[in-house]
Formats: sequence, C-alpha cells, structure tokens
Amino acid sequence: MTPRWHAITGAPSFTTWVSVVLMGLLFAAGATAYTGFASTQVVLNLLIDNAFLLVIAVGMSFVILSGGIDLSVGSVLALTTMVAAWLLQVAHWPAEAVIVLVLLGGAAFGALQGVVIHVFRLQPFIVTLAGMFLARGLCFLISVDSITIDAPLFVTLSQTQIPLWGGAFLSPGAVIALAVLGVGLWVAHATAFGRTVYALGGNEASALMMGLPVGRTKVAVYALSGLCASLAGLLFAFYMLSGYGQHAQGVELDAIAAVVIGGTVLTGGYGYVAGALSGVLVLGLIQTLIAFDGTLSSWWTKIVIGGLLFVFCAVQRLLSLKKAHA
Amino acid sequence: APLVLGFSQVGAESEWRTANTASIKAAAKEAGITLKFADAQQKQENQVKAIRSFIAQKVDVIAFSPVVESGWDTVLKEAKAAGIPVILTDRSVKVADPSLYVTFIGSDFVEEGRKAARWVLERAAKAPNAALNIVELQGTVGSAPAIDRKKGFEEVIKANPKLQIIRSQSGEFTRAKGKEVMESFLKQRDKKIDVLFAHNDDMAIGAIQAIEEAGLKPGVDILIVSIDGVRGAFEAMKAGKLNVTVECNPLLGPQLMQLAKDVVAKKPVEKRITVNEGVFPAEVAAKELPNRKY
Amino acid sequence: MSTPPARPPAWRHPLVRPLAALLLLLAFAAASVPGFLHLEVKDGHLYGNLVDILHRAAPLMLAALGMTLVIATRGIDVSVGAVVAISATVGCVLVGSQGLAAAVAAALGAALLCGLWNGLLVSVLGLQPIIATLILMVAGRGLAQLLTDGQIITVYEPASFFWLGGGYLLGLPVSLFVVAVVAGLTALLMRRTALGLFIQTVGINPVAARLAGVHTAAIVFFVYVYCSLGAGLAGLVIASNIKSADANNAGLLLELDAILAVTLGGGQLSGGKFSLAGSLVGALIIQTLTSTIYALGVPPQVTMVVKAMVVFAVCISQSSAWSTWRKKA
Amino acid sequence: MSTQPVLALSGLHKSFPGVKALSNVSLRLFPGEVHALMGQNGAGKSTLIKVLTGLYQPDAGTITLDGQPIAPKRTEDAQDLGIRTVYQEVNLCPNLSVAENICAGRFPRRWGRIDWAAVHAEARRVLAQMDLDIDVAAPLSRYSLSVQQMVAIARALRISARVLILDEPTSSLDEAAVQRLFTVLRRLRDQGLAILFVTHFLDQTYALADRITVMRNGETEGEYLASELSRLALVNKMVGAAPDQQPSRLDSRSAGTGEPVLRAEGLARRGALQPLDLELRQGEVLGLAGLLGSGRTEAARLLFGADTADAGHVETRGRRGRWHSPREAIAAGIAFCSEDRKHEGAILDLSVRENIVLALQARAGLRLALGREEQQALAEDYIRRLGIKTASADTPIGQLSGGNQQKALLARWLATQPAVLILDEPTRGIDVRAKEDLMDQVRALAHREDGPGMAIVFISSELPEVLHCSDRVLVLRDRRAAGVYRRGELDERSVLEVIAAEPAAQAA
Ligand SMILES: Nc1ncnc2c1ncn2[C@@H]1O[C@H](COP(=O)(O)OP(=O)(O)OP(=O)(O)O)[C@@H](O)[C@H]1O
Ligand SMILES: Nc1ncnc2c1ncn2[C@@H]1O[C@H](COP(=O)(O)OP(=O)(O)OP(=O)(O)O)[C@@H](O)[C@H]1O
Ligand SMILES: [Mg+2]
Ligand SMILES: [Mg+2]
Repeated sequence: MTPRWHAITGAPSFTTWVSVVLMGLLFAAGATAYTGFASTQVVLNLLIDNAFLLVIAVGMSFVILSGGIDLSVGSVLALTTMVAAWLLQVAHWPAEAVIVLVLLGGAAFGALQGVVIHVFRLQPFIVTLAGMFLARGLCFLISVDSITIDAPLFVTLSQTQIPLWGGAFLSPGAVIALAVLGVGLWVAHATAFGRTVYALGGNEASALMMGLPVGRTKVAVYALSGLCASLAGLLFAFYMLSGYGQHAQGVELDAIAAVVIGGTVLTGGYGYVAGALSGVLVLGLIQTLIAFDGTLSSWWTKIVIGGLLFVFCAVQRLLSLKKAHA
Repeated sequence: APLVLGFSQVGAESEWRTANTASIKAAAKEAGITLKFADAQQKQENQVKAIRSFIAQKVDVIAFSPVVESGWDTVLKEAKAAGIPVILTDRSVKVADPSLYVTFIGSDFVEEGRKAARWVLERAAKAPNAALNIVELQGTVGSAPAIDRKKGFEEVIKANPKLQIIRSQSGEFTRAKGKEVMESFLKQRDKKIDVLFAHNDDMAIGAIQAIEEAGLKPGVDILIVSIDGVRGAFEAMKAGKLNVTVECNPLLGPQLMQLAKDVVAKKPVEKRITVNEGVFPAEVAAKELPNRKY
Repeated sequence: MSTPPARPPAWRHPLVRPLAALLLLLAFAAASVPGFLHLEVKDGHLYGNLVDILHRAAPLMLAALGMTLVIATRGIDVSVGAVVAISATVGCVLVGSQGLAAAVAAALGAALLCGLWNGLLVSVLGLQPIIATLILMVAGRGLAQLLTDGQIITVYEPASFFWLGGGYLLGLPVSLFVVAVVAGLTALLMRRTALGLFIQTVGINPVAARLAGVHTAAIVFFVYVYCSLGAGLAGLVIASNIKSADANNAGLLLELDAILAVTLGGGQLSGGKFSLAGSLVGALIIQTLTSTIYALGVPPQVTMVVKAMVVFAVCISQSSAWSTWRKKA
Repeated sequence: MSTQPVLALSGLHKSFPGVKALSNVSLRLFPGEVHALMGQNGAGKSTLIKVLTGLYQPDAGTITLDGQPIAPKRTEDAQDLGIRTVYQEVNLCPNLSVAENICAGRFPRRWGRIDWAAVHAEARRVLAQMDLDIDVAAPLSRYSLSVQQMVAIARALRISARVLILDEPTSSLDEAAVQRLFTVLRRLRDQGLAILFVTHFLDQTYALADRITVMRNGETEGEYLASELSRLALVNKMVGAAPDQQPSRLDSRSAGTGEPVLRAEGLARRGALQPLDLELRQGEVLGLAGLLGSGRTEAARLLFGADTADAGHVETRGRRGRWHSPREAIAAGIAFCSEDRKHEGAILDLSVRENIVLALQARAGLRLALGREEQQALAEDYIRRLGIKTASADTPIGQLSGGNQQKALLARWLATQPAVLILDEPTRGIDVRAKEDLMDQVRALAHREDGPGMAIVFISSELPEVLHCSDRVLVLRDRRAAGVYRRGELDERSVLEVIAAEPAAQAA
C-alpha cells in the first residue's frame, strides 16, 4: 500500500471517516432500491427526526470521552417534556421562563449525579441507572397521562419550516441541534475543559497527579450531559408538542450506540465529538431504509436493525484492524 | 396503479397487537392494496419518522395506531400539506384541528373499562349484602389503555359503595408480572380478595396460575374479569378459571381497507367508526372458542 | 512498619455491606407489613413472601452469576434479556412435540450459540462489548418472535416441564436448587481451577495478562458463553413458571437488573475482583425491594421513584467514601 | 544558600492499613539547593512526596512553605503554591499528544480558545532544553517509556516554580539524557529553585546534590551535606548496618559454552527493528546495549512474541518459526520481564502471591499448577530470596513501593524456571543493595555450579551494569545490530564509541 494510504488509515479520525463512507454506501443502496429515497428532504428528515438524539449524543460523547456513562438521559428528556408541559399547561408559566427553568433543571440533575459519582466514588453506570429510574418516576408523579402543549412559542417552533432550496426544509430543532454540535466540537477541541475531559478518559489517576481539576470536570461533564438531555427534551417537546412520561424509552442506548459507532471508545479518552453526528445519521438511515422498504414485520424489523448494525460495526472494525497491521 | 397505504403500527408488544397486524396485512392483500408497513417498536418518535417517510414516498393514504394520543399536530400538518389523507386506528389523537385526520376507527378503552365494571356490578347485585374486595392488575404505567380502562372501571363501580379496590399494582401487561404481583396480593392476609380486574387477558392468565398455586380456585373463590378477548382467555373460561373477558377487537383490517378506498375516492366517511365488540362471559366461551382467530 | 500481616477483621469482609443492606430491607418490610416474614407449610411445601422472593429472584440470580464474570473481564452483556427470550421460546416451541429433554437441550443450545456469537464479536473481532452485545439485544428478540410468529406460546404438556420453574423439592422451589447447583459449580470452577485468577487478570490488565501468557481471547470467549448459558437457563425457568413463552416480554430489561445486582454485590464495572456470593445477594436485594413495594401497596406510578431512592441509598452506604465522610462529619 | 527553608516538614506521620509508611519524618528544603532524598525500596520516599503534594493526607505533622503552614488537599493546591512534581511512575495521559501532556492545566490561549500553535511551540521549546526533538503532536503512547519520562519532566519544568520535586526521574534515561537533565537542573538551582530529587544512583546523587536526607523504614535517618558524607557512609545509613565490604563476586568461569537455546535469524519488524541475527547459548548472559530508541526493547519483544515479526524466524530447541503470541514463546521456555511494570507487568489489584504464580499458572493452563499452600510457600520463598518488602504475600501488589513491585515481577518469571530469560531494564527503580543482589542472581542463574544454567538477555540503560553482567554484549544502533563483543573486549568508553559511531562509519 502506498504511504499516502498509510497516512489516511493511520489518522486518529480514521474510524469516524469509515462511518461516513459506509453511510454514503448505505444511502446509495437505499436510493437505488426505493423510489423517492434519493431526495433532499429524506436526508434533511434524518436531521429533523433525530435532532433530539443528536443533542443527547453530543452530551453523551463528553461523558463517554471522560470514561463514564450516562444512562439517565432518556428519562431526563422525558422529565423535561413533562415538567415543561405541566408548567405551560397547568401552571400557565410564560414559555421563555419554562425553557430557562427546565434547562437549568436538567443541568442540575446531571450535576447532582456527577457529585454523587465523584464524592462517593460510585460507578457512573449505577448512579445514572438510579437517576434513570428517578427521572422516569418523577414524570409519573406529575401525571401518568400525556399532556398536550399548545403554548404559542412551542407551536411556532414546532411548525416553522426553514425553507432551503427546491422546496426542501429544515426544522428549527434541527438547526439548534447542529448548533449544539458546533459548540460541542469547539468545547471539546479548543477549551481546557474539553482537553481535561480527554485526559480524564485517558487515565484518571494520572490526570489527578497532573494537577488537573478532576472533580470539577467530572461534575461538569454530567451537568453538561444533563443540560443536553433537557435541551433534547425541549426539542422533543417542539417536535411532539406534548409531555409524556413514556417519551424516549431506551434513547440512552441509541445515544451510546451512536457515539460508539461514530468512533468513540467506550472506555474513554479516544474519539471525536463529531462522530456523534455520523453515528446518529447511521441509526436514522437504518430506520429510514426499513420504513421505505415497508414489508418487514415487527420481528424482521428488529433482526434487520441488528444485522445492519453488525455489518456496520464489523466492517468498521475490520478496516481498522487492517490499519493496525499495516 | 394499486392504491398505496402507509401503515405505522405501534409494535408487537402483545398477542392482540400481533393479531391486529396480521388482520391488516391479510386485508390489504385481499383488497389489492400495496401496504407499506412500519413497526415503531413502541416509540412515538419512530411513528413520526415513519409518517414522514410515508410523506416522502408519496403514498396515497396514511393510517396509524398512535402510541399515545398527544403530540401529532406537526407531522399531521405536513401530511395535510402534502395532500395525503390520514386514518387513525385503534386509538384516537388529541389535535387542535380535527381536520388533520379523516376518520378514526377503533375501540374505546374507557368503554371497555366500563363494561368490565358493569359485569362486576351485576354480580354484586346478586349478593347485595356482602362487600366485594377488588384487586386490580394495571397495565404499563402511563400507557393509554391502562389509564383509560382504569378510568372507565372506577367511574362505574363508584355506583356501589360496597365495591372497593383494595389493591392496585402494575403488571405491565405481561403474564410473568401479572403472576408475580398476584402472588404478592395473595400473601397479604388482612383482607379477603373477591374479585380480580386485570387490564388485559395475559395478566389474568398469569394471575390464575398464582391463584391456583395458592390453593384457591380461580373463577370461583376469586372472580376474574379481564379485557381483550384473546384465545387464551377463552380457553381459561372454558376451564372455568376466568369469568368474563371484554372484547377489544383487533380485526380491523377489512374495515380499514374499505375506508382507505373510500377516502381516496373522496367518498364521505364518518369521523368516528366503532368496531363491534362484545362481552364474553364464561358461559358462552365453549361455543365461541372455535370462532376465535387470535 | 512491618506490622504482622493482619487479616482484615470480619466486619471488613466485602460481603458484609450488601448483606446488611438486605437484612435492613427485610427488617423494614417486616416492620411495615404485618406478616411479611410469615412462613407456613401448604401442600407440602413452604409458602410465604420469603419463599416468593427466593423463587422470583432465581432467574435474576442465574443471569447475575454470568454477568459477574463478564463484568470481571471489564466487559458487559446487554443481550441477556434477548437470550432469555430466545431460550424460552425455543424451549416452549419444542417441548410439546419433541419432549422435555430435547427441548431443554435445544433451548440451552440456542443460548450457547448466542454466547458464541457474542464471544466471537468481542474476543475475535474485538468490538466493544456494549455494542457487540447490543446487536444481539436488538436482533435476538426479533429472532425469538420470528420463531413464534409474534404469538405467546402456551405450553399445556408435558407437566414435567413445569417442574423446573414451578415444582418443589424438599419443600423449596426447584428453581432455587438450580441456582444453588449453578452457583456451586461456578464457585468450584473458580476455586479449583485457575479460571478465577485468569478472569481477574484479564479484567485488571489485559496487556500484562497477555504478556504473562494468559490466553486472554479464550477467557473472554468463555465468559460470554457462560453468561448466555446462564441466561438460557433463566429463560427456561421463567417459561416453565408461567407455562408459556412471551418473546416480546420475557426477560425484558433483565440485563439492567443483572448489572445492578452485580454492583450492589460489590462488583466493579471496571473489571477485576468479583464476588459470586455478592452478586447473589445483590439479586436478592433487588427482588426483596420489588416484593416489599408490592406488599406495601406503593402506587405503581411512585414505584420507580422509590426504587431509585433505595438504589441510591444502598450504593452510597456501601461506598468507602461514605464511611470516611461520616467520620469527619 | 539562605538560612530560611522554603519548604519544611516536621513530625509527619502516615499509615496505610497494616503499614506505617511514614513516622515522624522531617525534611528541610532550601532555595537554590538540590536535595537528594535517599533510602532503600519501601523506605517511604514516594509516600513522603505524595503527602507533600496533596495526593495523600498526612495523619499528623506540619508542612510549611516560607514559614506559613500549608495543607494541600489536592495536587492542584500544591501546584498553585508553586510546587511542581514528577512522580515516580510516569503519570501522563497516553491518549493526549505530547504537547498537551506538557501544557495541560495551563494552556496558552488566544481569544478564549486554546492556541494550538503556541501549545506546540511551547512544548518544543521545553523539550529542546533536554535535546529532545520529537513530533509533539503525536499521541504520547507512540513513544517509549524513556521519552515519556522526559515529557513528564518537561511538564514540570515548563512553569517556573518555587519547589521542584523529582521522584526517580532518571530511572529510564540513558547517560546522555541524564547529563542534559542535570544541566537544566543546575541552571534552575542557580536561579534559586529548591529541588528535591530521589534516585537510587549514588553517582547521580554526588554529581548533583548539595544535601542529602536519608530515610530508613519510614523514618528520617538524618540530613547531611553531600560533601561531608562518603558513599560508604551513605549506603551504611540507608541500609542501617555496616555493608559487607566485599565487592560483588565476579566469577571468571568462561561461559557460553553450552548448547544454543535460542537463535534468531533475520528477525525484523517494520518501523521497529531491522533484520537481526542473534544466538544465545545455555548458561550465558547476553547484554543488549544502546541508546534510547536503539531498538533493544523491540528486539526483546520480538524474541518473546509480544509483537509479531514481519520477517525472519526464531529457533528454539526443536522449534523453528515465528511467534504469534507470547504464549507460544512461554511454552518454548522463554520468559520476558517488561520494562514497563505498571502497564505491562503488575496486575495491581491482585496479591503479590497471585502476581508471582501468574506466569507459571498460565503455562499450566486451567488445571491448578500449585495448590494454595504451595503457592503460598513459593511466594514466600521468593519474597525472602529477593528481599521483597511487603506486609504479606496477600498484600495487593499495587500497595508495594515501586522497586518492590519490580522484584515481585522478576519472581514471576523466575518461578517458571525458563530456559531463556529476557530482562528489560530489571534494575529500574531498585536500590543500590538490591541492584547488586540482582546482578549476582542473574549471573548465578546463568553460571550454575550444578549443571547448565539459564540463558539470559540482559537489557539496561546503565552501561556499567551491562558490562558487569554480560558474557557477550550486543550493541544496537538505529534499530540494527552494530556489533557483538565478548566479555573483556570492550570497556565503557569503547562501547560508547561503538554506540555513537556514525552510520556512515559503519557502512565503510
Ligand atoms: N497506597 C498504599 N497502600 C498501602 N501501602 C502503601 C501504599 N503506598 C505505599 N505503601 C507502603 O508504604 C511503604 C513506603 O512506600 P514508598 O512507595 O514510599 O517507598 P519508596 O521509598 O518510594 O520506595 P521505592 O524506592 O521502591 O520507590 C511501602 O512499604 C509500601 O508498601
Ligand atoms: N531520543 C529520541 N528521540 C526521538 N524519538 C525517540 C527517542 N528515543 C526513543 N524514541 C522513540 O521511542 C520509540 C521506542 O524506542 P525504545 O526507546 O523503546 O527503544 P529501546 O532501545 O528499547 O530504548 P529504551 O529501552 O532505552 O527505552 C522509537 O520508536 C522512537 O521513535
Ligand atoms: Mg518510590
Ligand atoms: Mg527499552
């Protein structure tokens, strides 16, 4: 192989690029197989429908890069929709105040988990698992039923279509999600906080000995993830115009899968926040393919999702193994 | 070209749902309609995604069984803007503008709860002096059938103060959980249990096992009422272990296909179409069992 | 400086805190629910909440044993619930026509295949455990439903099939004996062979383990196969207990409970030291909590909050930081 | 030298469960001096430093900085007070780039974002002080332990401070690198910095230190001016008894007459080692000498199968081929003690006993190689023979001092009684006495009275050690062999000449 090829495969962002290429192939396959697939709007729908997942995945990227995990994100999302809906519809708060409050609340919930993890030296998996039960449970304390939101601001944000070329459009939620991704990239790669997150994931004991602010960073990472989860909750509320305790079941696993598919290593320290986008798009693309196919039963849907996930991860892995041997 | 119907199903979380899917698939084939079927794995966001992809595919009609009632305005507006009519099945939606969907065909969960309660009321009327202690096995917390069936049931039994729900716990619509929770109910010996109300047949079937294992006779020592009317329930009734099941008919397929054709042909359709649903007490079980398709 | 090699005092034993949590929970239940601890003999076997807890915890304990070993190698297996569904359906589909022995063998065989698949992805292909097993978690339930066409398979006979999950032996549920045998064999395997040492070594420092000559790939392979087999057995116990297989719901979220059980028992998700007994106690804590919630009549919408609070409390009380923190305060 | 210490500790106590690591320790550090902290393995030096820098909290005692009492709770606190530290094991993040490791915590910024150009320039500047010219944007894990150690030092040197603490900074550095480091340290001392320096090399102590504090068994034995303490007295005070004067017994029996046990032909791996031929005979010690990055570790790893070779083959008794894993090499009777004990050797949470029996057990497979009692006996035997300082055989190895971990890992491989033993920097971090014992052991293992001994490959950055131990010395340069010399054919100076020869000269 040429040295140029080596330079490419040797680059640390290689796995992320593999995702992008595979995604292109997947899309091409869909475009040839199904009519109407190769349209701009189908691509934009990936962003519109998965905006909330992207925001969660950005937060999750930081947590995973720091060597932790946050299972509570899906429940925090649901709790956010629930609290927002309740405040808007039952307590009649102004929408702006609600938005600020739930964002702060999400960050506080995350920070609290971070404090418990740090102060009591507990495992993130367990603390956030309990956090997941707690947030989900709190939803049902507010109401077991779903609450429809009709606050004008939410409705406008929900139904605005930002026109692009040729009749295609994006939703405000998708734009916000892309902005969050941008901010996430900047924080991860251009701020001391971001680099400390990587250091934590590389070796926590060393980070401590290097005099980096380990405790503060850890708490901040979970707060950030909580903030992203509640922002995702708002996007979800814009998207669905309802608050509901059953919203976004199992989204934490989707987010983790997206982050890992995007090339981030689950044990921390290696990966790119940008990978979250490719991971989310891959998952969305798989779903879109299945919806376009339209012949699969429930069980074949599951099997095909698993199968495509496998093919994707295996190809990615084999290519990077080759790289290791090269 | 054949008519294209995009249908977004909730999932395959129960036998009832599977029967519902099977009925729709079979009816579409029969009616010569091309069915685009998408399974949402019990998630509303997946349903929204599916509906968006139906719009992108420019199907002729969209039908779906909403996971939950609220949260459909935006995507239904997009469908309307694309000129695609929408039919709701199985449960309704709450939208600000009712013109967002053409019609709703399906059951009424609240009514099912009421029917179950009415049967209990009748039973209570036969023994006017005794108080009846009821235990309730709820469905998944927050799910629409669980909320509505509970609501309907409670609404009706209020009429008789001797009827008391002494315990209520979620059995998550499954046999295993239904059995586990019932076991726990039976261990508490402060009050005698007279009636069990289960939000679906599967939980009732699990609970029947628990009652038998506790040395009691289900259907005799404890009266059992449940909802759905799946095959297993009829078998249990035939064996005398279940007293009554309130039907919730999943076989909407043929009706749905006819509606789809009508809607595309711009024929006027009613906004609300109820399906025929009965109440099947144990007495008719043996006769009815061979007719059950699911 | 060279104090004699002090054996840690008995109260420092790692099992003490989980056990204390379990006892505390039981004590609370006994105090707030009259007759919670009541036991009687009915139909020739013991009957009461305590028996129920043990009985209901059996599948979780089986899953937790396997999860313990997986976690000890720094891995995780989120496909446990799917494997439960697969083995339960295979067993129920076959038991009527092929007989008990064949059905059980086929169910465990299916679980074994699942384990081999997971092991292949993690150990040979080198995928990250959570993703590798996520694939089976998603697809496995689909495969199980494919077998049953989405229906619940009810088993009417042979009655011998119901013995595993519903029968009694010496007055106790048979499932408990299954757990005892599996736990005993596992403990023996860990003590009487070097497997335990290798598993810990691989979990703590895989690089050093390889350089010391440990066959790391084989060890990783083994733990996933073992974990799936445990899940398969759990699936049979569950199916036998409710006399049916529900591919969509059997073992749903069992993996999370199993992981929780391992950590409540003192296991570290970062791998290394593990305690089989601790995981069993962890599983019992979870089931006791559930049973207590039922017995107390906590409304279902509050259940999750209560569960979360107890998990928080148990975890915090077990953390070493808590003791130092309390001392200072 | 001023009379007022910058940093002073007194009455410091620190215990771990079952171990009293520090008792009543005191130390004074003056501005403008290099202060050596000396003591045997496990004497408490590293613990003292960790207490001083807030990593551990003392049980009792006071620390004062400029006369003000301080109580650092975290390493950040110590840093803010102007105390910079290089800890014993390399404590950096392998996933970050070299430049980030140097600058993390205090990045140069511009407009609120990290100024990456400045970060890289800064890193290159600090590394240049030590004559190290490497790609600072590459991840740290790309580099060898020695380079990593220099990076750790560079990190500490980057920010000017009041006190600089170095815990065995030279353990993996070669002579030239040590000299460059010393030049830097002397300059800093002359600028008024107080430097605390831990080493096991007496030469380095005398070359650099103005004052020496000796620790023994967790207590301060005393403080001395370097100029007033003879080497013998120093060793004496560290050990606590009159050392046996007799210099280590050098047996002169000619060796290397045994059967060949290991032969490598054309062994190579791209980017790591040029084709290498090598023959090893029963009962001989083959030393590998060379500069940092000359390929010694790579050669050792290929011989052991830790990395797979691209070309060439290895031949052992009855087998010929390439190793695909260390297991194959171990089965063929080869043992390899890695230079990176933290990442490639110790299983930190497991006991000393388990660490010692591990390789033996791995070779035996699942069937228990030894019963519990036998394991215990074996472990205790090696603890005694190698003088491993540990509370018991059941103590987790992570709680041992660095040098004692090294000895326990050596025991792991000795326990397998290999035909070929490859030791990569086995003397790293062990004290003077232990080093001599180890070298005696190495020679004794090879040159046994009662029959054929082991074949040993001995790698050390300490040239005198290599020359002292080896029957033959293979000099490596630029990842290829630069010559093999018999014992006595070379002295330190001539080896250095071979090592330093220009590649052109070699070609000629
Ligand atoms: N975290 C710990 N837990 C328990 N014991 C410890 C711990 N850290 C150090 N010790 C013990 O404290 C004693 C002093 O160790 P220390 O690391 O300070 O020695 P040292 O002088 O630095 O030795 P070396 O020269 O080998 O590095 C040793 O007996 C060691 O076993
Ligand atoms: N002075 C240096 N300048 C640049 N790179 C170096 C230097 N020293 C080592 N390296 C890098 O370290 C890598 C590994 O070499 P390594 O140091 O392990 O070889 P070695 O001969 O075993 O040396 P030692 O055992 O003394 O560390 C090489 O790939 C090389 O790029
Ligand atoms: Mg030390
Ligand atoms: Mg080396």
